[in-house]
Amino acid sequence: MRKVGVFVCHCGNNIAGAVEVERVTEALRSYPGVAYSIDYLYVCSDPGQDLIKEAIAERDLDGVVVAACSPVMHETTFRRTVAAAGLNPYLCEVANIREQCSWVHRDDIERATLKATQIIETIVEKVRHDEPLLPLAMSLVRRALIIGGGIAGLQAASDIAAAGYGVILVEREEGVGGRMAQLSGTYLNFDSTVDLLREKIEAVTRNPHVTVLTRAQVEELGGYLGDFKVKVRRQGNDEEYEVGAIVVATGYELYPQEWLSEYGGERYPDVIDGLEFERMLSPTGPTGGEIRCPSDGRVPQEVVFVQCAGSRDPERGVAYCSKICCMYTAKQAMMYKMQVPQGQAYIFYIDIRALGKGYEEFTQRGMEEHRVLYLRGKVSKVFPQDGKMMVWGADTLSGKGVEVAADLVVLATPMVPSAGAFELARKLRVATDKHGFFSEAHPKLRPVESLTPGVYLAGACQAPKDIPEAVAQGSAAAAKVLSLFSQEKITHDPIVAVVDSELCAGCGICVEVCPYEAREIHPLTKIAVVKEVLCQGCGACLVACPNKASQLRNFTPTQVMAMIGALV
Amino acid sequence: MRYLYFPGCTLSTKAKGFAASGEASARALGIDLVELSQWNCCGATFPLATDNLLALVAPTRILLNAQKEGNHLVALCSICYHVLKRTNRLLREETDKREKLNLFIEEEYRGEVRVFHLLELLREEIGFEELSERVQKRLQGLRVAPYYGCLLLRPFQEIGLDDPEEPRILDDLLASLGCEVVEFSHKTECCGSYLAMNSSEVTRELSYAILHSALASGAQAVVTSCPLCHFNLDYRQGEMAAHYPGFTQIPVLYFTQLLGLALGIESETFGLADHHVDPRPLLASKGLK
Amino acid sequence: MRVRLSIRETRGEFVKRVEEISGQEILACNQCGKCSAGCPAAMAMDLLPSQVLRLVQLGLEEALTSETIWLCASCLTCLSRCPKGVDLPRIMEALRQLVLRKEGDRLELSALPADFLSEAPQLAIIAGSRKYLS
Amino acid sequence: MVIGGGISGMQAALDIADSGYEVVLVERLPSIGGRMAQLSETFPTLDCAQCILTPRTVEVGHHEKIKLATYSEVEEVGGHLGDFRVKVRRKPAYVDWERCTGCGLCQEKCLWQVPSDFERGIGKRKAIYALSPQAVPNKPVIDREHCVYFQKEGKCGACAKFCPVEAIDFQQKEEIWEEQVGAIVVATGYDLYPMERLSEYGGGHYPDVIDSLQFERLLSASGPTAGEIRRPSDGAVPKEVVFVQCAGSRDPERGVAYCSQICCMYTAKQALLYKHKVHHGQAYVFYIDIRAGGKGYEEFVQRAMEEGVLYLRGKVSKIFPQNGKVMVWGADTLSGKRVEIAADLVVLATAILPSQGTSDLAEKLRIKIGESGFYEEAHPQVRPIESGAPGIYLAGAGQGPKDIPEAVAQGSAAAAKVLALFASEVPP
Repeated sequence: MRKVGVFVCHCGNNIAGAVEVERVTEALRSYPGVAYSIDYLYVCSDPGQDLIKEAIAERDLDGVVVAACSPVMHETTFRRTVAAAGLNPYLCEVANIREQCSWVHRDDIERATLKATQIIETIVEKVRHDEPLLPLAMSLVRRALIIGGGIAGLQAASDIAAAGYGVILVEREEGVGGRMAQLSGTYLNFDSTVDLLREKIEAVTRNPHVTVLTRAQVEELGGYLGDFKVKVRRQGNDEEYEVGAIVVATGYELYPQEWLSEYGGERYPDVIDGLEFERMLSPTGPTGGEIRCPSDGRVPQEVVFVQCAGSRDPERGVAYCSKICCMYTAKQAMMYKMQVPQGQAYIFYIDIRALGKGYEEFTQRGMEEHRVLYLRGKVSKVFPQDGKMMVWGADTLSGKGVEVAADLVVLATPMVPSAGAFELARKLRVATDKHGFFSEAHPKLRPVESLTPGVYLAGACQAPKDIPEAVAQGSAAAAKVLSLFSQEKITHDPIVAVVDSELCAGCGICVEVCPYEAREIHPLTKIAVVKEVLCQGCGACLVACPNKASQLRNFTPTQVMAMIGALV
Repeated sequence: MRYLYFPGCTLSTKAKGFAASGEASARALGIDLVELSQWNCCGATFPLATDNLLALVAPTRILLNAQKEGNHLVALCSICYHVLKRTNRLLREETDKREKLNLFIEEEYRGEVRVFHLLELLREEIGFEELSERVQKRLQGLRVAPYYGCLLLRPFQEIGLDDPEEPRILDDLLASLGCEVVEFSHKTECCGSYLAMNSSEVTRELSYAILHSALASGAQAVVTSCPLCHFNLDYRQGEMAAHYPGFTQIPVLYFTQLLGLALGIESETFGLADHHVDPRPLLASKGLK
Repeated sequence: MRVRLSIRETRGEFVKRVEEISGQEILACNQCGKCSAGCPAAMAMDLLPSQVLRLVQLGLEEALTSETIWLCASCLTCLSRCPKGVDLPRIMEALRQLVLRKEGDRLELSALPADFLSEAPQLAIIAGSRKYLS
Repeated sequence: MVIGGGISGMQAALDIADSGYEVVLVERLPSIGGRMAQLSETFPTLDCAQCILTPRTVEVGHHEKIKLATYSEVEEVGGHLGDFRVKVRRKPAYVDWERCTGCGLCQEKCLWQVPSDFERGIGKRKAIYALSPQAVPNKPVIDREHCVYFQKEGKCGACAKFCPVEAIDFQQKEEIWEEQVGAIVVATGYDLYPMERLSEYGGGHYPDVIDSLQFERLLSASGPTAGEIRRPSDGAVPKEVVFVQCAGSRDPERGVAYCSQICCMYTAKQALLYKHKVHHGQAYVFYIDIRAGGKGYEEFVQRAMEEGVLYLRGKVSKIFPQNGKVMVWGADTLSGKRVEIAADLVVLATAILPSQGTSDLAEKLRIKIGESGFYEEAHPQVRPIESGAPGIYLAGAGQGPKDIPEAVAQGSAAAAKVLALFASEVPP
């Protein structure tokens, strides 16, 4: 019979404010199997953890229940604590009495206290039947795949290669450089993007550890963290690579102008988007850097920049803010004014989002030094009139509707995930948000990790982002890869499915339902086997199996029935 | 201590009591205010149009005259002080304009005279602690609202007398005289200034807001250093009484009048009888006259 | 009514004159509105001070017809709090000057009540004359 | 070595240590966690900041490759890339941390209360204190200035009497030692612009005009009001709260010229949390531009507006007390109206400044400081985390205002630079 210790956390006032912690602790003391029960202000604090260690030693506990916050927060903490005291970490479980109890029952202390007690009792039942488990060892290929050769991907590649690990960089286009290669210059200092990029590209292409595959795409992905098998289709041929980690850096493209019918929907040659204007500004572009109206090649005397041309528009465009337009528009207007000093640049905006070091000062410089006229209001309609483009907008500051007969109109259209990102996400088994951007593991604390182990995110594939952010993310993703590669061995959580060969009929339903491709029917024995390193312990096979041959470790039917038994 | 002194037009006519009380108090404190032998009107506004140099000629002349007789110039009137101080800075720092103005006055003046407000002398030359010790008759129980207005403090970069948002100088002076100084929200709000000439309702509204704020803070009198503020706040109280129900009239005094009383100087020349709202009953109730 | 903006207005003579007379860069203002928030006389104005400046930024001469420019008391509250250091009182003065220089006096001294004139300090009369007479 | 134990520094330390290298983490305060430890909940998910932070602090505290040097500052830096010699000075805690078990009895028994810096002055702490019950390390220090034992020559000593393990050591001296490290990550974070310098907003004299970190403490379940919104003057629940953005930011004349970047979002969050706690209350936000430029941020601000937070486009000109309320004079430049609000509480989103001592440290490290006082990166676009000095990298708000995900990404990015450096035999 297990001797279980129960540790009830007050979490300051978070739990103790709605649950009478002392009463809960007292009630648990007489519950079958509970050898020790105590409450503490913050069990996750150092003294709280010491309490657990001492109790294990002094009372000879062989099971621990910490009743506290969600296991997402501190399960790792407490399992590490019991391991330090010499107990198998899988004999420690967290009972969530905060998110699932105290936070939602603030106004009924009596029932919250009862519910907390019951939650803990079910977990005690679980622990009584938990088996000690050992983490599963996995193989580790110390080579990384980077998908996308833009600035974020290049940065990740160069940082990983600099540490001496192999990198395979897959790029869809003819050459690397991505969107940045199309730009005329950076904001703040008008540095040439070509020069800045050349340095980065050379750092990658000259490194013997890096293999650059251009005109290539990821076709198929198998395997798992530490040992992915990637099929790359390159110029018609398929090649296979083994890699240990993947960095996704597929970048962005612009929202199609044709969907913006009130701005002409791409019908008018003198209404162009931000990237088209970048090409016009770029010395390597079609006009050799000269600003000309596409319709007749004249130098535009009045240029209107339309921000939020589709962004911040949940009804007709995208709900989100594209983040970089305020700054590149300011830069473009300034570059226009430098080239055509007698011309006038107008910028329609809703809010000037100058979010970065020196950005605020930069936009102010545009207004003061270059006399760019900012108009706070969205443009309603753009149409041709008398050889010009008529722009109908508003200036909400003076309270006036305004119109400008412009020579050239530049639309700052939204950033959207690049074509094929969604399909790629499915191949990689990585989640995307409703806009198609790759989802990070946690918006605050894990911005460059995906929820799929071994797959990391960098740059605008995750959300709109400017160059410095993409660079920082590229390096950050590299850090994750480097940490992984420096492990002597890697392990996998042993809470995985097992198949009772006695009961399995080899029907193959579990193979169908497994979302992680962790199941197959053994060619010889004809019964289902679990590829443990792929299994995420989701439980889909348990439900699907008609014979109850599939079971999840430490979530056995006996355990679940005992847990239910504690409640009824 | 001898200081050159510029009274200005209003102090020589409508605000004689301000001048008399200021001069007498200064004398009692050992500051000898010597009136410039020759002076003209400062123009009552500092010209804000950059192409209006003509308006700077008058204050430039005053400064030039001061330079001939000394190197300091003291004003009592906030507006005169404002105009002279800003003009002087302009002559010191803006070379182009200086050259043109020197052509107008046909002499060389480079902004070297130092311009003071009497408040500044009291703070820096005498010191409020010292002043407190020299008070003959403490103004105990008199609750006053120190009203600074605009031009005594702004623009800070050019005037530099005190914090334009949380000024202390008048508060500290009045406290050193034994007054109970009330804190009120409108001490640096505008009274309407010259709008009095063309938009009397606006001036009345603005002045009322100031007096209302002072009254709400429990003040028994408002104290100022500007004859135009004084006029706007004092002259219109009859109208206010008719216009705003529940308004109680409140005397408006020059800081020099209270300074003189506290120093025990005979107040006959202080012009206390000239105010529209008679301060004498209040003063008498505190044993002052 | 939709107002046509064009380079003729936005960089026109009007804007240039206001900038010259005031010595201010009108586009330095980012329309944060702090001037309007603190202006003591704004309650009587037809346009807020920031809106008058906005009209000038757009090159619209209707700024000259606003009552606001005559209700600015040059108290400098706005200047002392402006985050961009824009001297709005000077811009108001420039607008007044543009009107006065073209249209002449805004004030008839003789029409003022005799009692007022005999009571008003010299300062008020001189300052008023400076501000309202051409 | 990582200098600064906030979220960015912790991230860098963890990424380096997880790769098997040793890290010395130097933190000025008695425990790690930085500014994030003071926050209530984080946007856009409204996770409790403490809840997501403590697993990190615990992980750092228990990591066998990380040596914590809290209550310590960098004294002197010598050497070069690959071989820096850093002198670290540890202030005397007057508590023997080896013996101390963190039981907290000393703090309970100490009789002397002082305003707590951690609580931004709206809560109190004892003269012997730890930053919070979940602090890592959870060891107290004695504040000599306010300790009666030190001020009155040996009187009191209650903490020493009650300490069950005799850990109080009034004789403890400061300690200086040298660390030899190959690379340095600088993650010293930010401070807020002092309210004293905003005289038109009351200069910090009015109790019901507070700064945003003070409001965070009011919102925090572990703060002095246990998460209830009560105004400091009289403890009343404020019915109308005004949030003033750009209080000192975007103001080259009187404050700082730059945008502090995070205020738009935390103000939206604070206003929303206020609405959640005071259902019938009204929150107003004065702003110039709403800068919501991150994943889900735009949607978050829209949500705040839809849930009833009133946004007013205009800067506030003046704040003063009136009849027990705080009068706010502002403008709404969109309707062209001047507005005034008699608020119960005013929250100023004061500008972000580089944390105190940034320029001193930069001098010791021989790295550059930019115009606005933050550490300067080697190139703003393509080398944002390199300091320009070989082997010294930048992370977090010391380089410029930034929010948590950016600070975390930078922490990791700095770690990548260090890892690449350590892995290469010939330094790049």
